[in-house]
Amino acid sequence: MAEETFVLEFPSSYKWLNMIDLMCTEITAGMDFGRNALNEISISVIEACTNALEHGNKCCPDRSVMVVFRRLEDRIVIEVTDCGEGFDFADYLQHIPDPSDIHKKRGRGIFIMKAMMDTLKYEKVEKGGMKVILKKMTDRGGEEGDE
Amino acid sequence: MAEETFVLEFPSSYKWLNMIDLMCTEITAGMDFGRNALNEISISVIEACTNALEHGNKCCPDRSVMVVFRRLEDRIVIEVTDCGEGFDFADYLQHIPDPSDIHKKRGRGIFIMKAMMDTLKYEKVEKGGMKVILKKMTDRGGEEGDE
Amino acid sequence: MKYKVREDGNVTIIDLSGKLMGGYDADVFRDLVHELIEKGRKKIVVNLAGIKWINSTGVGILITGYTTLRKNKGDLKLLNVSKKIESILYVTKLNLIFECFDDEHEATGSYTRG
Amino acid sequence: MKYKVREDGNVTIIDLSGKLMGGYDADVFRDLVHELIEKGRKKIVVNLAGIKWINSTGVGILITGYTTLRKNKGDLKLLNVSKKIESILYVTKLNLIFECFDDEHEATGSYTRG
Ligand SMILES: Nc1ncnc2c1ncn2[C@@H]1O[C@H](COP(=O)(O)OP(=O)(O)O)[C@@H](O)[C@H]1O
Ligand SMILES: Nc1ncnc2c1ncn2[C@@H]1O[C@H](COP(=O)(O)OP(=O)(O)O)[C@@H](O)[C@H]1O
Repeated sequence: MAEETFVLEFPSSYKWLNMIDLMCTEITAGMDFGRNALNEISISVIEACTNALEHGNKCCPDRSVMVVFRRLEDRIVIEVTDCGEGFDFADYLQHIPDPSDIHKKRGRGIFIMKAMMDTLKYEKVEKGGMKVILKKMTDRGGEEGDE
Repeated sequence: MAEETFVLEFPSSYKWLNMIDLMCTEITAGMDFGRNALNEISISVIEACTNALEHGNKCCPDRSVMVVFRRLEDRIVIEVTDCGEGFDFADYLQHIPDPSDIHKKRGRGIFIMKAMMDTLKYEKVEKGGMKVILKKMTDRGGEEGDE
Repeated sequence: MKYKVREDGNVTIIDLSGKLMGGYDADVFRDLVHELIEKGRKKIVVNLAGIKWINSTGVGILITGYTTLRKNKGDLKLLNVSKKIESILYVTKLNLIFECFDDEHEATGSYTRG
Repeated sequence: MKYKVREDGNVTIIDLSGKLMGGYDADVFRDLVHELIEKGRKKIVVNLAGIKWINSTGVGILITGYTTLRKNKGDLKLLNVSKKIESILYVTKLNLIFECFDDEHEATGSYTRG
């Protein structure tokens, strides 16, 4: 089976995150993922979309978040793009704060995505915003040939 | 509240229709539609997508169907675009076959959309495919100012 | 679409589940109806309780089953029609064709009474 | 997020429902915790059974409630943690902080025993 691609654009409001969750569940259904892995994908997509609409698009309802799902035999790849200013991800990824620090209200999203997915990558898009690329191999897909 | 726009592209397979249904339900939730109207919108979107993937894209999985939802205060507008050859909709719309004819297996989709939505319009898109535009006014929106 | 076939006296109940729509489902349902007719089981109740959803093509599958059975002196009645299916039947006026029931005993009973 | 507050002896149960995430929910939950502390009700069980979903910000809301209560000699324990929430707590090691229960009596009982 070739790649199956899904594109979704939605306005920057928290209230649509449930829809992303439902969509993610439908797309990953039937893939070679266990129940835990499916949860991890869905949690990560929500974290990525939350960051995109919140930090990227500043919750501005006429800016939209774009999510691309690429469903392949051996993996799922998810790209979430916003139209914000971007941030210094290289620096951040090197110094991700301790997520178990109980005095921090926030700052666990990127850590969670990194822990739950096989690959987490950031890119700056031409128009200025961020694109985060998440990848997870299926149980059959194994760990090989990444990056 | 301004217009909220959602775009979805998905591969031409029946198995994704349930996802469209869920998405449609999430988007129309909280609008001024009764339970019947919500059902009618969801049925019509499914009919439009079925035609797009089946007659338009000939179920070819690397052709995608594009669905745009425009959520406004007083109405929902849904556009479904395929990349097929199109058809003679003007002629068809003038001679829609009797849907109660029990000897017909098929041919009820367009009738249903027309009966359930306030407006049904077809357009040919540049690249060749069809775009069907469905509109339904909310209970508050009333019937005025159509077309 | 998935199905299970049960018998209640001389009435046959087909429990459908999943999605009922064109293509493959049409062939499966047609073959099933023909098989039942050959076995002489022509009093059919189609239970739609497990149908997650249906489109106009799915309704077409049911109407084709109906006409086949009627030609063979049988009948096809519907059980547990959801609001969505009901509104498709209603606008297409196929509600005037199908006998619909909410209760299985009433559905099967309608055959023995008839 | 919606909530209901119930009392079982000197333990207060907060039934949360809907979506637990940043912004508004954080303010609502913080105010609720402060209100309960002022009333002297510092033994809290947060029932997450009705939470449709949560993200890392939602977990942050709970941890802020926890630290506030601990500073005030109270505690916050979790009831009915779904698999999804559990895996967020697990990767962030916050499972080591929160006491989690599947049974309401055990959750409230853990306070009277302690
Ligand atoms: N799409 C984005 N655009 C701009 N900044 C971002 C984006 N995603 C993450 N960030 C920055 O990275 C920080 C850490 O993100 P994260 O770990 O998800 O925690 P949180 O969102 O709770 O702050 C954010 O506070 C923000 O400054
Ligand atoms: N998007 C489309 N592209 C090409 N042809 C179409 C499209 N939509 C509808 N049609 C044509 O219109 C006919 C009637 O459609 P419809 O009323 O939905 O019934 P059915 O799909 O069951 O045939 C179809 O059989 C097809 O020939």
